[in-house]
Amino acid sequence: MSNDPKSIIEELSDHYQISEIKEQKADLLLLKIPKEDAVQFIRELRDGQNYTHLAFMTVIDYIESGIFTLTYMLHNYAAHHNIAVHVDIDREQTEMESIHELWVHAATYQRELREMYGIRFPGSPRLDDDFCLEGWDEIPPMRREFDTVSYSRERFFDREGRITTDPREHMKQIMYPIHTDND
Amino acid sequence: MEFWAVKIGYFLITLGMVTVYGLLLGAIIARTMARVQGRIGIPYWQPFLDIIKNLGKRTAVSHGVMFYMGPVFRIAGGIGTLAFVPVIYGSEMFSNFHFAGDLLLAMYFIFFGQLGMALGAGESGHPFSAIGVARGLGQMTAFELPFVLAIIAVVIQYDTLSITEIVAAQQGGVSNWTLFTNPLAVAAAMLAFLGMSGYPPFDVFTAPNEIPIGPPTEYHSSFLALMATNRAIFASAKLILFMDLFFGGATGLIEMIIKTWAIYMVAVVVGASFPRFRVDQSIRFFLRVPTLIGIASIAFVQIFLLG
Amino acid sequence: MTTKDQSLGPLANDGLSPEERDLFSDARPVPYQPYPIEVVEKFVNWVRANSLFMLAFGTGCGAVELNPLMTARYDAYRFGFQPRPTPRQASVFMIGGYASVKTLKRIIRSYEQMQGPKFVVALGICPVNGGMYWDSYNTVNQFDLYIPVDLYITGCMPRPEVLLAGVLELKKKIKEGRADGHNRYIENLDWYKANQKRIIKNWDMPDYSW
Amino acid sequence: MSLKDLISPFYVWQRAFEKPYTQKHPIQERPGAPRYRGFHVNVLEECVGCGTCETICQNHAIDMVQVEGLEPKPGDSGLRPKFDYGRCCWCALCVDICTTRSLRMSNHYAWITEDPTDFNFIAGADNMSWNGEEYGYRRDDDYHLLRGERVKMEMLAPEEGLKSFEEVMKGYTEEQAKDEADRCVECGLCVATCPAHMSIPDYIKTVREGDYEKGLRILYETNPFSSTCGRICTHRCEEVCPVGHQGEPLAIRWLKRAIVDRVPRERYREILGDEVVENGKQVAIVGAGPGGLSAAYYLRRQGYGVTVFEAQARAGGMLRYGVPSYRLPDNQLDKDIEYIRSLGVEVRFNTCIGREVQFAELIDDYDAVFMAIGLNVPSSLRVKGEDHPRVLSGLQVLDDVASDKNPGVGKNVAVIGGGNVAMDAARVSRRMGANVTVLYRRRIADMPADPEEIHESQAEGCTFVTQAIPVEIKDADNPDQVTIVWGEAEMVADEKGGRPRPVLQEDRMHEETYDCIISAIGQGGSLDFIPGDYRDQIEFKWGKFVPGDYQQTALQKLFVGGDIANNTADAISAIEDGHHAARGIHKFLTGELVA
Amino acid sequence: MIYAKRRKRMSTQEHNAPIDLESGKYVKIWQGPQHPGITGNMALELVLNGDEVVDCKTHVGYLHRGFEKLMERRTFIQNFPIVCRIAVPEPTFNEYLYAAAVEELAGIESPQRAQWLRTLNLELMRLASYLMWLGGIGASFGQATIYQWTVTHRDYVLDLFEEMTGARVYHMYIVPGGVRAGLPEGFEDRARAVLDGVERLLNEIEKVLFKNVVFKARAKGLGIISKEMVDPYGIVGPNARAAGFTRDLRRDEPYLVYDQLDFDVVTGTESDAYARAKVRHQEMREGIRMMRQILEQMPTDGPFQAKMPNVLHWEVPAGETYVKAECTRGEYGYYLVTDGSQYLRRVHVRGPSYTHAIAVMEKLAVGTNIADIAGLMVSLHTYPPEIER
Repeated sequence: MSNDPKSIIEELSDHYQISEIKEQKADLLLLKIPKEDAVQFIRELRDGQNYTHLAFMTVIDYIESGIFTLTYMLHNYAAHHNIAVHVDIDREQTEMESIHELWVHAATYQRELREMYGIRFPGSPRLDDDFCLEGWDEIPPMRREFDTVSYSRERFFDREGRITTDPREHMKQIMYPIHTDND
Repeated sequence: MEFWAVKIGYFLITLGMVTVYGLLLGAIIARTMARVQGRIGIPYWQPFLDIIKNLGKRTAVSHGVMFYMGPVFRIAGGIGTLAFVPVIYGSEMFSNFHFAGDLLLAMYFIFFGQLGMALGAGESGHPFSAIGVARGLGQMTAFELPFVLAIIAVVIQYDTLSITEIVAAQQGGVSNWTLFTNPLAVAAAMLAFLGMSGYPPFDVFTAPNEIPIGPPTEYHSSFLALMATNRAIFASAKLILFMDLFFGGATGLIEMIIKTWAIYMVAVVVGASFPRFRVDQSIRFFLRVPTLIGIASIAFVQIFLLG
Repeated sequence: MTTKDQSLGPLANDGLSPEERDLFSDARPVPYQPYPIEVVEKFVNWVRANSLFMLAFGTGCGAVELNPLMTARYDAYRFGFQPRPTPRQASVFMIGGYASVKTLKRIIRSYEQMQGPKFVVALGICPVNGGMYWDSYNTVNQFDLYIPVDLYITGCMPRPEVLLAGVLELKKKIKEGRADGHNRYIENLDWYKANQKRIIKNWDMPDYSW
Repeated sequence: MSLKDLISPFYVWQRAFEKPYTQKHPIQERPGAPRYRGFHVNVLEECVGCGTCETICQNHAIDMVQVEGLEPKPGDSGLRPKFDYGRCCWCALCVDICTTRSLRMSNHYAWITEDPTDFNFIAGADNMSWNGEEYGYRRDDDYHLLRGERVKMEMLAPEEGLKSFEEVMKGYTEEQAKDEADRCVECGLCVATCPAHMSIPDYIKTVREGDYEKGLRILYETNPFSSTCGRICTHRCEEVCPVGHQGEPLAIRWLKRAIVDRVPRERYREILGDEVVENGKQVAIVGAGPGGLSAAYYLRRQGYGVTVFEAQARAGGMLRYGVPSYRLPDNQLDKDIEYIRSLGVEVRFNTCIGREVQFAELIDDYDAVFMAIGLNVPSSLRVKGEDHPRVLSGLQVLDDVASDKNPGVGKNVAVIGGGNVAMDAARVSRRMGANVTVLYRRRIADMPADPEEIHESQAEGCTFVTQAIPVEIKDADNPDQVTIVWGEAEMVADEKGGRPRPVLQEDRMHEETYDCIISAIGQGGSLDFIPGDYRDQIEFKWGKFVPGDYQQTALQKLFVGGDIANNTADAISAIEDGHHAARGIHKFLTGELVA
Repeated sequence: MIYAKRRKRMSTQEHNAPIDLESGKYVKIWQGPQHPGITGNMALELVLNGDEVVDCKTHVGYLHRGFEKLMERRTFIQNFPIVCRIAVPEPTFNEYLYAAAVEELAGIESPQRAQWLRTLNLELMRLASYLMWLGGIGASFGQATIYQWTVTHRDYVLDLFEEMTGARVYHMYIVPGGVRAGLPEGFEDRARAVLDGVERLLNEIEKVLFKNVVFKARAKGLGIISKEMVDPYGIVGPNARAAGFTRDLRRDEPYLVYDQLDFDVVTGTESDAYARAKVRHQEMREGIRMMRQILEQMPTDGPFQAKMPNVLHWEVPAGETYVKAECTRGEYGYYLVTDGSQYLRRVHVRGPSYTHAIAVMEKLAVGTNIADIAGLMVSLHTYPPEIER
């Protein structure tokens, strides 16, 4: 078995539908895999190709196209190489197969993603326990439609008594007030 | 009656003196420890201020009568211990209520305080208090064994249960001290003393990093002040007892101060150098070497001194 | 802050289940009354100022500079300032910067368990006006809405030197008898509770943690 | 368990016999390091209140507030940063980005208070203990968040330029324009200084974004001569650009050009969306220069019928006849003018007021009159013999060149003056193959001409003789030549604090002979056509109109603008006058403006 | 030997049996968040059977500030001051990784000198962080003396930071594009003096802590991470090295100037708390060695900042990358996704504590004596703020 990441991917391409392969740098390869095959593919990478370390898993919110892109960052200690496996899931039907059986700490990541994005990973231990938040009942905060500034202003209030002036407007008002009324 | 009135008056003077001395000694030791840690440490009057401050705090919550009784038992234990230990040999004023069997009573009071405390702390309902109590009692039982063995050795050696008589027997030169006449008993007792004084490696029952502060977790304001006062009295009483039993007692105030300080320093020197044992480790420790030394000391007394 | 009209009835404890309610006291705390003799009160205040027990609770990043403060180089022990592991025995609460909502809940409980007179020192910018996390959904912006603060020390982080200066300043304030945050809290308890309950979503604790 | 493990820990006690680590008085003994990022200080005099610090602050810790005693002035908003120490994280990005480097940090760090609202202060203005502290964080000289160097524009090599009247500055490529626009800090200080108050930061932003259509719309809000101004504007905005405090200011003028260059004339109407809905009122405009036409544009947009009277055969006024085509190619000027005319503005060429049309007729026939007749009478040198036939006026030379006539300057030319007209005359003469000497009373730094113009003139081989005061002009031996006598001058400081004055040194006189002398020391206007009865109603000063608000004169129907009514005498001021007069006329005719 | 026996001891709890808290057999206690024996602000929910822990749950989130959310709404330069707050005792790695990731996506290369300065900064940070930790491990086992010493020496290192960067804790020195300033005059000498002091301290600690019978009794055999556990639990850094894995990003995938420095990767075999402490202790010596080399070889002039676009409206081209570095706890990484706007699309901060403090801690705590929990926690070296961010 070759250690060259490219040939590994070529080899796996026979069985999996790998798309959007991009070599970001010598030690990082990005690729995308359909949702159904993802866990099997990751298992294959772990068991077959020595990508034994899960650096992290996270999600990217593409609100415009209505998808969440899950990223699994796998590492091969022998080849010193990372593969980022992307999986697109529907932003409305947020459910994904759990990988806590492959890596124990994945359960924690899944817990976090459940809380921060509302993605469900059926079977993942303690999935519904609070992670960082306590009794959160709004939109999951990391989703892009959640506006943290207005939330903060509404609940925690800025201290009063601050006022700022825009230099341009200020100069306009004092230096050329009658030139301001445009046609 | 007049005799007792005078005695009680003398005892109160002794008590006050010992309290002040105990608190000062606490500060001195804290500063010594601080010195090892490369810093200056608390001011000498800090323990006094802490006590006044705590007395000036408000009490807010009730855990029941037993909870309040804890520190009272505790200070009763401290005062009781002191009451039967002659502080300065040959001084009417500082001899307290010594009588023929005072050693037994002193020993009893050492236990009494701890048990009372355990009772009160257990009442607070705080799990860390309970854990602390369990550890404290466990360890106490363990270090009492070599301690008692050492006491027995001494009692056999001097054939008396009166502390004053034990001190008297050690007069007449350094070589008469139990330290030199029965070094094994002293070794066992000093090892027990390490456990008794609550410095590492035997401070697992307060262990601020594991169970916040152990039994006194819930104690606050005046109860805490009482406990701090007791710590001063009890520590001094213990030191004086050790001084009397093993280091020839004291015939003057200066001698008392120097000797007790030196005994205390043994615990401090060890304490600054080691981390703490877990409670199972410390129990195991006391039940091995110190106990063996204690048994050996009795044998030593039997064979070499009396035999 | 205005004094809210004080209904001296028992606390509701309505966040608790009925069974649990019996376990917790519903009595209201009462403000600290100074000693009737002025000299005594002054003396006790002086003693209080020189015997400050800090609660060892690193609530935020500000706590990292408490380590140097309590160790050899700065040695705050010299000034009668020492850490205490349990709130029962502590008299000073150093709020280490930002307070997340989850921590705020614990801060409230710890603070209420401290026995008065007690003092709160807020470190850093975040308790003042939100600081770096002014737009975060999980940190409070104005800490004094929830717990009365006696002293603010600005900086991010405030250095140990300025923490020490803050301790000295606090001592001054206590000596002058002006550090009355604990009384403000009790006198305006309903107002503070309303503020606290507005942001703490699962209020499952007694209204006052005795 | 070895014995060693039992003994070795007692080594801790060694420390007990050493000096403790503790510092006796840490508060006093430990000031912040020289580079410490402590509390802010600001040098109020250096700060220009651009607000860039506020922009970059991710914590919203900075407010720009008014400070007592500081009024806005060109290049200084009069605002100063106020810090909220309930927000600041001492990252010093504000110090790094500060355009003037006036904002710094001291090494003080202690501020304790009981009142959380205390932590607000205006650095430098409020009396803080750390003001004037010597140490503290400063931006390192080798560390920049803003680029000081301007993107260089490609230009015709001087030797090439001399061969023709081809445009010298080539304009930015798209890439370069974006790069240059990227330097903008969007403070908007320039807007107040720009006579037309163009939305400079906004259109620079469109360059950055590559949205030139939006850029054009922004330009036309205030300036219908964008193509022209993008080339020859006096760009006073650049003088006040805060970025210029530590390097070169933004090339605002070139960026304006970058927008216009990328939009074809044909698409203007569509992009600008100018729809004319006639409102039936008629306005007469005298002079088809930048002032007149810009008024025409804005009036026309509002539906006024506009008639422009122009004495010359072509529109553009001074832009056409006073600016040589290597600076402003005709087709670029035409681009602007054609668009205005395409909206239905009628221009009557070769129609001079007082000759073909009488002033009173205009006042009577039209609802309002805007007069922007410009300055076309050269100022006198006021030396003996200045009416010598070989003394030409700079304007005349430029006019001739623009009209494809040969001004006949000869091979050896002296240009007197230091303004843009003088530079243009000199460079035009160079293109005619002459050797040019520029004589100027003061120093180069005092020249009113644009620095670029001076620089390019020098590059093209014009010789500059400064501190030279003409004394007399007399006949030379050759009748086709002329001799000038000039004396060296010393600069003497003015007691009243004005700019230094040149004083003639009688003992150092020179005499030179040239083929011709071009006098270009300024122009005046001619107002002879205004009949006396009107004349009495209108206010004049030094041969110019003195307009009131909205460029209106005491003769309510008459609005004036351009060089004849302002003291700056440049295109952009004329454009603003026209725009402003258009506003005024609109208000006047809708009855909003009550005199 | 006390500790030898401990290892053989089996847990009395059968792990499969559900824990019935009502049975009276168990006590549930909370260690934290207000607890002196916890690192930072987090909590352990422990179920005890006597002195033995039968169940452990880590509770985090007390320091959650939503960094990733906040970073999504700040511009690229505005993020630079905020990232360092993610790991309080060790902010520099955040600064470096953020800068490196942005530079990679924006196609900027920081100058050589900046790279040396960054390396120096990171290594100083590692030293300061380890010093704090070393004190922590001492204190958690009851040896408060060590803690006092090391925190003081850490303060001397912070003095160096103050001189070099202008701040003690949050340095904000490594900016995208380079660093903010060169070294102040005379810095090298002062740095060497501090390093000498720390080296002396390390020798003292060697005698006092590592050759200490009680410490050995406590730490040996505590929290053994088996070799098989390392990958499924994602264990990295010194915790993995103590288990015998020679994994160190500085050597395996050299970044900055690590390929020009001579250092050894320290490993252990026992994989218990003692071995982990030993590995870190040894790594500090390696760090000091490295810093001496850096001070020797570092270029003293030249630019330290690359040419940058105007940061006020800096748009980084769309892309994504993952940049990592070896921090004191292992692989620290920044995963950045940009979409060509002035803002980040997504950032994920991968901190090694994430798994160490939760999955690993929950596993190792079971069967441990309650008294050892604090020591175990410290021995894993975790920082809560990087877990919850």
